[in-house]
Amino acid sequence: MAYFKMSWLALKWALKKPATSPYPFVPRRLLAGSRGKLSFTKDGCVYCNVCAKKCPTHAIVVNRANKKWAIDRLRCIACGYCVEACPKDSLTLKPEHGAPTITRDREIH
Amino acid sequence: MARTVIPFGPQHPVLPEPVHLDLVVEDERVVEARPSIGFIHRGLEKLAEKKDYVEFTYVAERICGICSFIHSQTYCQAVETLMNVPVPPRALYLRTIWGEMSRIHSHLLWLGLMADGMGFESLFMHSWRIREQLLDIIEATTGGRVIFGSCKVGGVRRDIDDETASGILKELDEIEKDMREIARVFLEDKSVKARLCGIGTLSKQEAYELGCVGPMLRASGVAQDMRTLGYAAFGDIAVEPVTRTEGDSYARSTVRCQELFQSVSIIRQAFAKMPAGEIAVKVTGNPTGETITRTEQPRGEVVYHLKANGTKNLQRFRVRTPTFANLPAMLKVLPGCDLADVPMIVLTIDPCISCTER
Amino acid sequence: MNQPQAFDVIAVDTLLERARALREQGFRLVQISATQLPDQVELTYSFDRDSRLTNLRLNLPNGARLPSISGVFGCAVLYENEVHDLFGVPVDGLAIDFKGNFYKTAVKFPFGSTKAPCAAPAAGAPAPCAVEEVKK
Amino acid sequence: MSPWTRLLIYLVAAPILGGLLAGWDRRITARMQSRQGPPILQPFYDVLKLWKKENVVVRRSQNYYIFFFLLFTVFTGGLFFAGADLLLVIFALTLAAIFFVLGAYKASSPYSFVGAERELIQMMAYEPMVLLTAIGMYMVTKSFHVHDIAGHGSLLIFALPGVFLGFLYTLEIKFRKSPFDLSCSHHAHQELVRGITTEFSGRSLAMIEIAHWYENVFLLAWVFLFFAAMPALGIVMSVAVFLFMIFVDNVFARLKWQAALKSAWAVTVVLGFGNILVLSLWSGKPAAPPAVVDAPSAPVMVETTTPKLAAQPLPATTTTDRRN
Repeated sequence: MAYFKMSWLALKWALKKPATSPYPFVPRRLLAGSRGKLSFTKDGCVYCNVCAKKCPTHAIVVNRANKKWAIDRLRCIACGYCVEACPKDSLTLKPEHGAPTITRDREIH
Repeated sequence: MARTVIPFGPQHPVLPEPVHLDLVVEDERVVEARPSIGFIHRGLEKLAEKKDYVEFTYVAERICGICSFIHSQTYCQAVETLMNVPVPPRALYLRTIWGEMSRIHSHLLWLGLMADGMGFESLFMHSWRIREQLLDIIEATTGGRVIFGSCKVGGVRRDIDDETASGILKELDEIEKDMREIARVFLEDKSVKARLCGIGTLSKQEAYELGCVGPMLRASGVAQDMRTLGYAAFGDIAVEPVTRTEGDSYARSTVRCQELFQSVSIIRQAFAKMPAGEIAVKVTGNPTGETITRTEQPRGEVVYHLKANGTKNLQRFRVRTPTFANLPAMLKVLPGCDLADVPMIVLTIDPCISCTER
Repeated sequence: MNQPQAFDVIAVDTLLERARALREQGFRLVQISATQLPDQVELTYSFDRDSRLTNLRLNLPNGARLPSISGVFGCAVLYENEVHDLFGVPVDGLAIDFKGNFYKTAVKFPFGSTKAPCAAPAAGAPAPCAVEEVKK
Repeated sequence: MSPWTRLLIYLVAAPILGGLLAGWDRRITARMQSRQGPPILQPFYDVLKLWKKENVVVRRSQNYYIFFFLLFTVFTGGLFFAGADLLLVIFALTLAAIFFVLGAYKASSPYSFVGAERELIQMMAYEPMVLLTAIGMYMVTKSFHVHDIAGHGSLLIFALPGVFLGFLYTLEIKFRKSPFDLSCSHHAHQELVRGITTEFSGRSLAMIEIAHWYENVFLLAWVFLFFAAMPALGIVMSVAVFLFMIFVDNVFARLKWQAALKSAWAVTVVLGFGNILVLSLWSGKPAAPPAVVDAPSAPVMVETTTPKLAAQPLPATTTTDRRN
C-alpha cells in the first residue's frame, strides 16, 4: 500500500515509551559539556576586569575598588569567552541552566 | 469567488519567522503574490564596526539560529584568510564534523516543518524526535544546542576525544536508521507525494537564472555545492553534489533527504581521517584587506564579504544568505498555485528570515 | 580553498554592458554588496560560473545614481533595493521598486553617509547608525 | 427505555463522553507521535478556560450562529437518540453545519471565509453518502425511524458493507481528521490559521467545541446502528472505528479539497450506490417468491427477515470484490 507508509512507524511508537519526558516533573538530563549557567567563585578573583572587557554583550561589570563582581543574567549569552579569559579560573560554566527571571537586576557577588 | 487578498504572515503558524505575503486569491488559486520582508532587520552588519573582530564571531554565529555554526565557521574562515592564519588540520576536521551535524539537524528541522506544512503532524513529530537525539550529541560536544559557540578565529574551542567520537559514531548509526524510516515515508508515501509532486516546479534554466542556491538549485539539476571548493576538510573528503532533475517540491525534499545520509557519511569519514594535534593557534594582530568567502550552508551557498583596514574592527561585514538568493525563485513559482500549496512553496526554499535580515 | 580574488574596477556607465556580457557567458549573480567610504559608496558585484567568482567594483560618489541591472539579472532587484534602503543609493530602472520599504528600519538609510542627499521623502531624518550598541 | 429517558441520558452523557473521547484522541495521537500527551481531562480544562475568557468578536451576531450551531447539533443527536426519523436527523445535522458556516461568513476574515467555503465543499462531499446510508438502512429495515432500525433483528453490516465503508470515509471528514481536515482542525493550521473557527474566541469557541463532542457521540452512535442487533459488538465496533479514525489521522498528509471532493464522491458512487443497487436488485427478486413459497399464515416477522438473511452473503461478497 503506497498510502500507509507511516503506519508501521506510528504503531511502533504507540507501543513504545514516548521519547519526551514529563518535563517540569522530571528534570532534563544534564549533559556534562553543556554551557549552562556562569558561576563565579570569589576566592581567587583579583578583580582584574578581564572578563568584563572580553564579554561580547557587556553582561559582566567588575568594580575593583569595592571588590564586587556583577552579572546581568538576561544579557549573558553563555558563550564562555570570559571563562577562557579568566587568569585565576574564578569563572566556570555549569551544565545546569539558571532559573527564569523577570527582573533585570544585576547579580552582585 | 471574487478576488480576495489573503494576508500570509508576518505572523503565520507555518512561518517560524516574519515574512509577509499578500496573496491575491481567486477560487483558492493564487493569482499574485506580493512580498514584503524587513520586519526584523537587526543591522548586525553594522555592528561589525563596533565590536572587535574576535568578539564578532559570537555575533556572526547569531545571524541564524539553525545554520549558526556554519556562519561562525565562514566568518572565521574569512578572517583567517585576511590574516593568513594557518589553521591546524584537526580544527578543520572538527569544523567539518560540526558543520555536517548542523546540516543534518537543519534538514531534519526542515523535513519536520514540511511535514507540518502538509498537515502530517506525526511525521513532523518523528522528524524532530530524531533531531533531538542529534542536538544532544551537539550539546555534549560543543556545549550549545543550536548556538554551538565552538568556532573561533584560529581554530576551534573544544576538542572531541576518541572515546566520545566512538560514542557519537555509535549513536549516528541509530540516528541513521531512524532517518531511513522517516525518509521512506517522505519519498514513498502517496499522500505526501500528492502534496509535493509537481508543486513549485523550476526548470534548470529558471533556477540558475534566478540565482537559486543550495538544494533549490540542485533539485533543478545544477550540481552546485560550495563544499566542492574544498574549504575546511573538504579538500580530503570528496563531496558529490546530490542532484535531481524534476525541480519540484518533491525533488527538493528528496535532495534534502539524501543529503542527510551524505552528511552522516562525511562525519564518519572525517572521524576516520581526523589527524591528532593542536585545535587552535594564537592569533595576533588585526585583519587587513578584502575577501569574499563562500561556504555551503544547509540552505545553500552563503557569501561573506569582509573588508578590513588594519584596525580591530572590520570596515565592512556583509553577508548574503541563501534565503536571500532563493526568495526570487519563491516569488516566481507562487502565482498559479493553490492556496493549499502556498505553505509547501514557502517552506520549500527553507526560508530563514533571520538570516535574510541580519 | 581560497580562490584568488580580483576586483575589477569599472566605470558606472559600463556596468550594464559588462553585466550583459557576463550573462551571455553564463554567469549568475551571486551578490551585490556596498561599503560606505567617507565620500563614496563602493559597490561590489560578484558573479559566479562553475564556482569561480568574478567581481566588478564600482565607486559611486555619495548621492550619485546607480543604474539597475535588474533587467539583465532578475534577482538583482532584491540586492538593489537593499542597497537603496540601507545606504540611500538611488537606483534607476528597478524592475520591482519597493520604494524604500524593503527593510523596515527605524531610521532611513542606516548604513549610508549622513551627508548624502536622500531621494526618499524622509530625507530629514537620516541617522548615522541604526544599531544601538549594547551599553549601559 | 422510553425515548425521553434516552434523550435525557444523551443530553447529559454525550458531552462527558465526547470530551473523554477527545481526551483519549489526544493521548493516543500523542503516543503515535512519541509524545507524552496531555491529561485525559485536558479537553474539559480547555473548554472551562475558554468559557471564562473574554469573547472578542468581529460582529456580535456571529455568536448567535454558533449558539444555533450548538443547539441544532444537540437537537440532531436528540432526535437520533429519541428514535426519530433518520431523514429528519440528517436535515437537522445539515442545518447545524449551515449555521456554523454562516457564523464563519459573518466573521468576515479571509481565513474564516476560505474555511467556510471549504466546509461547504466538505458538506457537498459527505452529504450524499450520509443520505445513502439512511436509504440503505431503510432498504434493509423498511423504516427510516432510528427506533425501528435499532430494533431490527439482523446485523445491518451484512447487508450494507459498502455503505458502511462509505460512511466510514465520510466520518473522516465529519471528525475533521487528516486527510480531510481542510476547513479547520485542531493541529493543522498551516494554510488557514484556524480556518472556519479563526475569528471565534472565548465562550463561542467553547460552544463549538461542545457541539463537536455532541456531534462525535452522535456519529459513533450511528456506527453502532450498523451493529445494533448485537449491542456488545456495536460498542466494540464504535470504539474500533474511533481508533481507526485516529490512526488514519496520523498516517496521512492533508489532501487538497479537490482530492477530498473527488474521492468522497467516487466512494459514494462505488461503495454507496453499488451496495444499494445490489441490495435493490436482490431484494427485488426474492420479494415476490416469498408470497409463493411461504404459506400465508407464516408470521410477518419471519417473512421479512428470512429473505434478508438469505440475501446476506451475496451483497457482502460482491461489494468486497469491488473494493479490491
